[in-house]
Amino acid sequence: MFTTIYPQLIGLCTGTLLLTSALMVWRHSLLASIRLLSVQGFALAALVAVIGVEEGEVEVILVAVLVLLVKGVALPWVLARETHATTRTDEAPRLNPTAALLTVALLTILSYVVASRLLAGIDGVSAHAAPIGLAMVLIGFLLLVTRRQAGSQLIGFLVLDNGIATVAFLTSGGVPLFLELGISLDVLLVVVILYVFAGRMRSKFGNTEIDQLRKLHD
Amino acid sequence: MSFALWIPLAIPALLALLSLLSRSPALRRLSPVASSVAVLGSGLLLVSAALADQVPTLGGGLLRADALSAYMLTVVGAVGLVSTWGGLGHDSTVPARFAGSYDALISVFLAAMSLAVLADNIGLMWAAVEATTIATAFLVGHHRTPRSLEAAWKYVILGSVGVAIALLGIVLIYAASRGTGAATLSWLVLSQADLPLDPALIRAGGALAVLGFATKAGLAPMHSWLPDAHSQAPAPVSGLMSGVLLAVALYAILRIQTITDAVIGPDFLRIMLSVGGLLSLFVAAALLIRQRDFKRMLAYSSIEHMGMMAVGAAIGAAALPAVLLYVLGHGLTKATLFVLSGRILEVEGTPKIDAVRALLVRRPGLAVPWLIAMAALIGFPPFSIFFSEVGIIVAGFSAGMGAVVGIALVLLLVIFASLTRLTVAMTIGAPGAAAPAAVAPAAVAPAAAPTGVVPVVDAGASVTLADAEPHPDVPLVPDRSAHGPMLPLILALATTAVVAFIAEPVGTLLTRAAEVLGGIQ
Amino acid sequence: MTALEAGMLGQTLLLVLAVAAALLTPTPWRSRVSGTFCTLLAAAGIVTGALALSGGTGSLSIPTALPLDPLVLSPDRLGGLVMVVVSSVGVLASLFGIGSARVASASRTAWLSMAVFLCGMQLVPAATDVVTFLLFWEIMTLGSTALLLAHHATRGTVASALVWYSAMSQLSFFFVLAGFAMLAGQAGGTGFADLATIDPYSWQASVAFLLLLLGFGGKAELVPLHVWVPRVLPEAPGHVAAAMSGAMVNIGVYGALLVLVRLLPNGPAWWGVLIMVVGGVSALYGILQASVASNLKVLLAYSTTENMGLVFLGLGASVLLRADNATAAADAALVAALLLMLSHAAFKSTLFLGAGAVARAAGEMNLDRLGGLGSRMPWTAAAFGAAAMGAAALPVTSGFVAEWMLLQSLIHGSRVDGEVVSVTASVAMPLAVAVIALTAGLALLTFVKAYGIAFLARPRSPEAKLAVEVPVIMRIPLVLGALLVVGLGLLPGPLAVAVGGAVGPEFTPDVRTIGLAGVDARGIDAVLDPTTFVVLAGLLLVPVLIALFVSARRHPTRTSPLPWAGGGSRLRPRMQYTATSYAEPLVRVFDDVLRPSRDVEVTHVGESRYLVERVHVEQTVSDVVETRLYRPVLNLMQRAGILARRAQNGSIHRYLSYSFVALLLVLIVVSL
Amino acid sequence: MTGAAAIIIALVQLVLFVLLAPVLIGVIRQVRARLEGRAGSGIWQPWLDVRKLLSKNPVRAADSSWMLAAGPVTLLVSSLLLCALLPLVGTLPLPLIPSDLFVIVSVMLIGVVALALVGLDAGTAFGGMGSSRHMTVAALVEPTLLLAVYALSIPAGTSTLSLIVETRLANPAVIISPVSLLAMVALAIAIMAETSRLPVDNPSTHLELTMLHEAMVLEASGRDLAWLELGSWLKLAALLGLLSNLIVPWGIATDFSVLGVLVGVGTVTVKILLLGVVLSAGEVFLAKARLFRVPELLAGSFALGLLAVTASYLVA
Repeated sequence: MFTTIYPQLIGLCTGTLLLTSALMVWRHSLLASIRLLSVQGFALAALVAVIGVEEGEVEVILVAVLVLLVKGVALPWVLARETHATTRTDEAPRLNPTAALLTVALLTILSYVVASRLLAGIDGVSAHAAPIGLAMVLIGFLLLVTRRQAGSQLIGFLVLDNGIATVAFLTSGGVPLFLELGISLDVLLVVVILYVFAGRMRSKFGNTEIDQLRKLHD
Repeated sequence: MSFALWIPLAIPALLALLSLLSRSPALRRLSPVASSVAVLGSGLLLVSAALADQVPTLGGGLLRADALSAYMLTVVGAVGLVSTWGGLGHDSTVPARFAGSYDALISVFLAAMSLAVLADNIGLMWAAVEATTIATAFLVGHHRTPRSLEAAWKYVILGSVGVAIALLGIVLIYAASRGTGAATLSWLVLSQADLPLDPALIRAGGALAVLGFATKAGLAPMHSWLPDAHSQAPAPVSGLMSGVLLAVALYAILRIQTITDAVIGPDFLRIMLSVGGLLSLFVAAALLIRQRDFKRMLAYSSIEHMGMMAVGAAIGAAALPAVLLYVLGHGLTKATLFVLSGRILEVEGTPKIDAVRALLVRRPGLAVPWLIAMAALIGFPPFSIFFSEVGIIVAGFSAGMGAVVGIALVLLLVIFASLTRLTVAMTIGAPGAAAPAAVAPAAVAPAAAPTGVVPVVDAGASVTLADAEPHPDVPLVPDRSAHGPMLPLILALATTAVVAFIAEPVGTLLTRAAEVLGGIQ
Repeated sequence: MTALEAGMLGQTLLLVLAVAAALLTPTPWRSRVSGTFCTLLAAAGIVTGALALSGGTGSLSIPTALPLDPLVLSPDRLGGLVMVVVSSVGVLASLFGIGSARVASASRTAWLSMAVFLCGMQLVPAATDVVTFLLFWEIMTLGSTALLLAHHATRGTVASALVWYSAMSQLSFFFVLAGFAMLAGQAGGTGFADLATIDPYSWQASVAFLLLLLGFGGKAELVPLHVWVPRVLPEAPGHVAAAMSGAMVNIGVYGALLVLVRLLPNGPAWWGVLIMVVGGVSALYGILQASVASNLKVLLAYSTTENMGLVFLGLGASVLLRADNATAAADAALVAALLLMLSHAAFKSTLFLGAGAVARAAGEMNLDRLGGLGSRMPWTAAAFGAAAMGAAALPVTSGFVAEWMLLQSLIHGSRVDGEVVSVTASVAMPLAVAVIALTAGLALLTFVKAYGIAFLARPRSPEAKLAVEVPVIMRIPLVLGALLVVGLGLLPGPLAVAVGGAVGPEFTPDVRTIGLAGVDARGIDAVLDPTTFVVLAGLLLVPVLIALFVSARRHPTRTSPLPWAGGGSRLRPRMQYTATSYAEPLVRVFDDVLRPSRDVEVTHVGESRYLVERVHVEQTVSDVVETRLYRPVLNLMQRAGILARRAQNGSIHRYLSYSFVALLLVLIVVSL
Repeated sequence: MTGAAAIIIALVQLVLFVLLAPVLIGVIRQVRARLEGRAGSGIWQPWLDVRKLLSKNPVRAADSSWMLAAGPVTLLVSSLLLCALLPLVGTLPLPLIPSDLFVIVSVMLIGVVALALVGLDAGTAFGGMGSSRHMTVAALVEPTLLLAVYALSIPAGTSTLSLIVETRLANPAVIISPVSLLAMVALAIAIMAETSRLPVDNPSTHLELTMLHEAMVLEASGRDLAWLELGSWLKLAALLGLLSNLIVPWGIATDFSVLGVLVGVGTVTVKILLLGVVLSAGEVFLAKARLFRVPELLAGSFALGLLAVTASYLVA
């Protein structure tokens, strides 16, 4: 019974992941992006859970819970706290929305092309969905390159990270648990550090515009 | 011997805790030195084990010290010792509230690097490398100035993103290993030649992992964080980052390279590493020509040397011992230079090359070791970088990569000339021509730095300090103080000077370490 | 342990002692103690070299941590010869340094680097493999750089000389490194024995040859890699300049010999043509610049370029003739090149030491401000004069014999048994003879100018007027050098035999001693015995002297403070010809090559346009190679350097895009 | 045996040329004077000048050095060496020091250098000027000189001048070959320049700004001047002797016999004097070239020499 709806579930989850990523590129409001990130976290957790059920591994289910807690709840919450403290949260990205969305489309196509070559050797439904993960990585990178607010860059980084996690789960059912823990911890710490730095930035400059960080150059 | 695997992880961690909790500044400040000693000691222990053909493992093979790991651990310890010990004279301007965390983070940083080189699991290795980013983020931002904040932000963003790409690569390698039936990230297993790994996945995974780790290794075009971070971090941290953190990332690349070479042959990564290496050399050359800041100068020199090592890695087996010796030589030399640069920055109050002049006359205590270390850095014998470069270049021609090595030589020449020009600008000259140290950095526009007019005295005629115009702000009495402990610097330079001539055991160790990577059949 | 091994060990030991002496001796004693050790170090080099030259064997191996082929020091005959030459100059320079080093040149660094420099130079010719060669080569470079650094430490104005020197040295080093690496890659080993197995007609050998020619030519100060010379040597004290210009250049020649005699003998003819072109251009350009130089040390520095050009011309002729099967002439040309190298080492070091003595006595290197030193510094004048004769290749100095031999080999080269060997040779040889002849003519002018303006006539400045002879310890090397110049010229036979033996076993020039110590190059029918020549001149002198004495007894010489003097009465020293005016006709003749810039400034008296108060004429001859070849490249690089800053403009978005593009590229590449 | 014979011939040459050189100058001056419509001072005047100078007290400047005394002697000895070494009366080469082309040129250059240094040592503007111009010309003449004789040496296969003359004697066709003609013209121009004749230098002028040779000897007096003059004359005579023997080799002694030597002495005297007359006559119709046109002349002769050498390789 589960096996029949498994592909649909995977498709649903990955679809949500890609949609949220694309929406993040489209939306300029930081708060909206954080909400989308939270949704993405839930979708990722759901994806992991689906894979876990399919493979029947308890360990993977545990990982799903972990992902839910970290990516769906903790990180968006931290970010939202930081964002609420600011008065102005809207983003004036370096790329206009139309161009950005077009780029997203291009990147998605590219990741499909690339993945079709790379994953030729791996069978299964999940592997077919893997391009979504790659696309998320690239979209995250695009967010990093185009966004001017510290918070938005953080979100970009998290999308990128989610993308990698997606690829990991879809291609290999995730990495070993202890490693997943380590990776999650690392990501969490990076976000915390960036959060602290964003705080320092605000206290020094009064805002979190990345563009003002241009004192160091040759 | 397995206990020696614990030491470099546990002792620094304990010492980190201790320095967070301790109220004694002396104890706190000595703790990073003690951590380095612990790492160095266990490194030497493991080296002796490796020479006795033992391969200690721990945690079910999660940690494993083959000759290469032991060697790298020793390098981490040695460079750590030079940086931390040499940095003892470094006066922290940060409130005491943060001083404990500074010393604790250095210990954590050392532990993370030790973990990275000891891990047999490439996933764990990745986590450890990422942990170094986390540990050093606050160290880079330690000065809490807007500039150091900027450097730290760039460092964390660019570094994490880069390492994330490496994770993607590792994930793909892991996926490939699933195809063989037993999913594993153990390097030992993956690097077995007869493993039926999926070539496409390994190719992509290897490429992405190398690209990711290249970020931490400071290879162009992923190097952008490096000059900022190295120039803003406190000198000992810069020394550690430049001396070993880059090398640890290179180590990761070498490990990945072994895996991919076994599956898809050496050509793919050879091209990638050659391009990266040459690009790094090019970036370093282009940006050193008109460099204005001596810490950034050192940072770009690190990019250059990493580029050269990457070229060596691209050449493969024949060049590996030279690359490994390079790691040690560059690490020790660069740590020495960063420690010295910290002292110069402290006493001169400016990182601008134009503002620091006639150092040899005014401050021989700093200028003489600086000049010796620069000579080592630009590859003069008897210092080991000379042998490494010669070894890489000779191996390059033997491997049929004459064109790559030839381009590298052209770029090296530009770098050499630029470094010499900048060093001469800093050290040579009459004291009267120097800008007073009291001038605020911002006030010294590069073009406005007074060059002064020194009476031209012909060769053979006496030149004394009295010949130069006295300057009210500059004491004519030369400052012979080294402004900090001298012994670690002397030891570091002496080591790089003699290490290339020690066939036994260094030569054997290098050969063994290269054999681990499939070098020297 | 053989004597040779002991000699090499002795050199290393003496190096350690010299370094220790430099570091530990207190200032007042430092020059004496360190200088003595340096002299001993160089003397050990002479002994070792002589042992190797006379066929001694022995080897020292250097341990290394890298899995390279063994690093072995074991000089062969050729290496021994070069070692003797280099060390002899080292002895002269060190002795001179004991007396002349003051303040900056007597600092710890200076003496320490001197010892390192000497030891590096002396052991380069002992290397038997690529890495050892490069190792000592770089030690030599490091030593010389540090030596200059020690002298320039307090003088910001000459910092650029240091940068030029180290950059150009490194350029040479990289060329040599690339060339050797190319050969090693082809041969599969780094030992010279391995390298010698390569076919000189393979393209790899040719590429390596070009690289090595550039590298060694750079060390030998050949055009266009000579640009550091006129900047560096004038700023260096006499003994350092002597060691660099008298000894270090020989290492460049040794490198070329190593390639052309040991590693890739019997190379293609075009190698020879190329070397001849480089050598000929260097010789002409060097001597032209020297002839118009007003600074004595600049003049000597450019003259080195000239002499090395001639050496390479000889080497090139040897390669070309050998390729054309004119073996006897080829051998003679090789011997001539080596003789030129020997004689150059002798006279150039003496000249630079003489210049050092002048600098010390008069504090002045500008010939336009010297004059009349001959009567004030008779020893220096005599030694400088003898060496200048050598540099001008006048009989019976060593320079003459060498140039004679070279010309002989060239004019006999293009025909073997009445048949023209090749069209190339029959065009190249006359041109080479013409180049040598013009060079010799200009050298004559140059050294007449150098000696005549500096030592003859009347002082042109108060400093020159107050000059006094240098102390005995500095006179000794001067006189020794002068004796060498003349002595080597009187003994060409044994010298040619020794040199001919040194290039064996690859080549066996048929030269032998004839008469007292004359040379007989049988293959080319050339005979010369300078001793007989001197005897004949002496015999001819007898009647002249008798007439002279008879006349002198009857009509003694009168001296007058105001001789005829062109009929004038206000004969001031300033009215004499200066070095600049001496070279003026030549500058006009070679206007197109030298491109001098003249600046004439006329100050009029009051309002009058016709009455002139003073005329200031300034003429500068810049190095055309530098302004036309290096400046544009350097300017381009500077501009590129400024442009490159934009790549690192501080924007994290730009940095992220670099990574992003790299990632995309890698993704695209892996999926291809 | 040949050694002793060669020494005897060398001695004969020496004595002959010491006697002949002043006469040659006298003849040249006399011919010129007559051609210019003057009476002239007679062909023995140079001899009388030398005798006069030797019996005067030389005056030297207080600042001058030993060079002022040694230079003239050196010039004289170098010219004497030329007379001894060149194939003038006979072609027997001296043992161990054959009349090698390069040795001859070097010997000549010693004299050139001595003269230039004497000019400088005077410490006057004129001396320096003459010295400078003299050396510039010498530097430019040397390649021509070497190339010309090099071209002549090719048919003989040796650079020994005696053997070259012998070859020309044995094979007169060589003399009128185009190569030889080119080389002879080049050689003649070089010798004119080397011996300070027109059009390079006007030997009879004392107009300051055009002087070469005379400017250098201005400060010399008494026997110093005598040596200088005699040395220069000897050089001219020897080089004219060489030139004449190259053009018309007949009469020169190729082996030792009293008759042969006597014939050699006679023919070389006649040849030189004839050449002197031709030279003198030519000079009457020549104007001195501007100093800065001289290099063009020398470049021309250099080109001729080069042409001669390459032609002799490629044509022959």
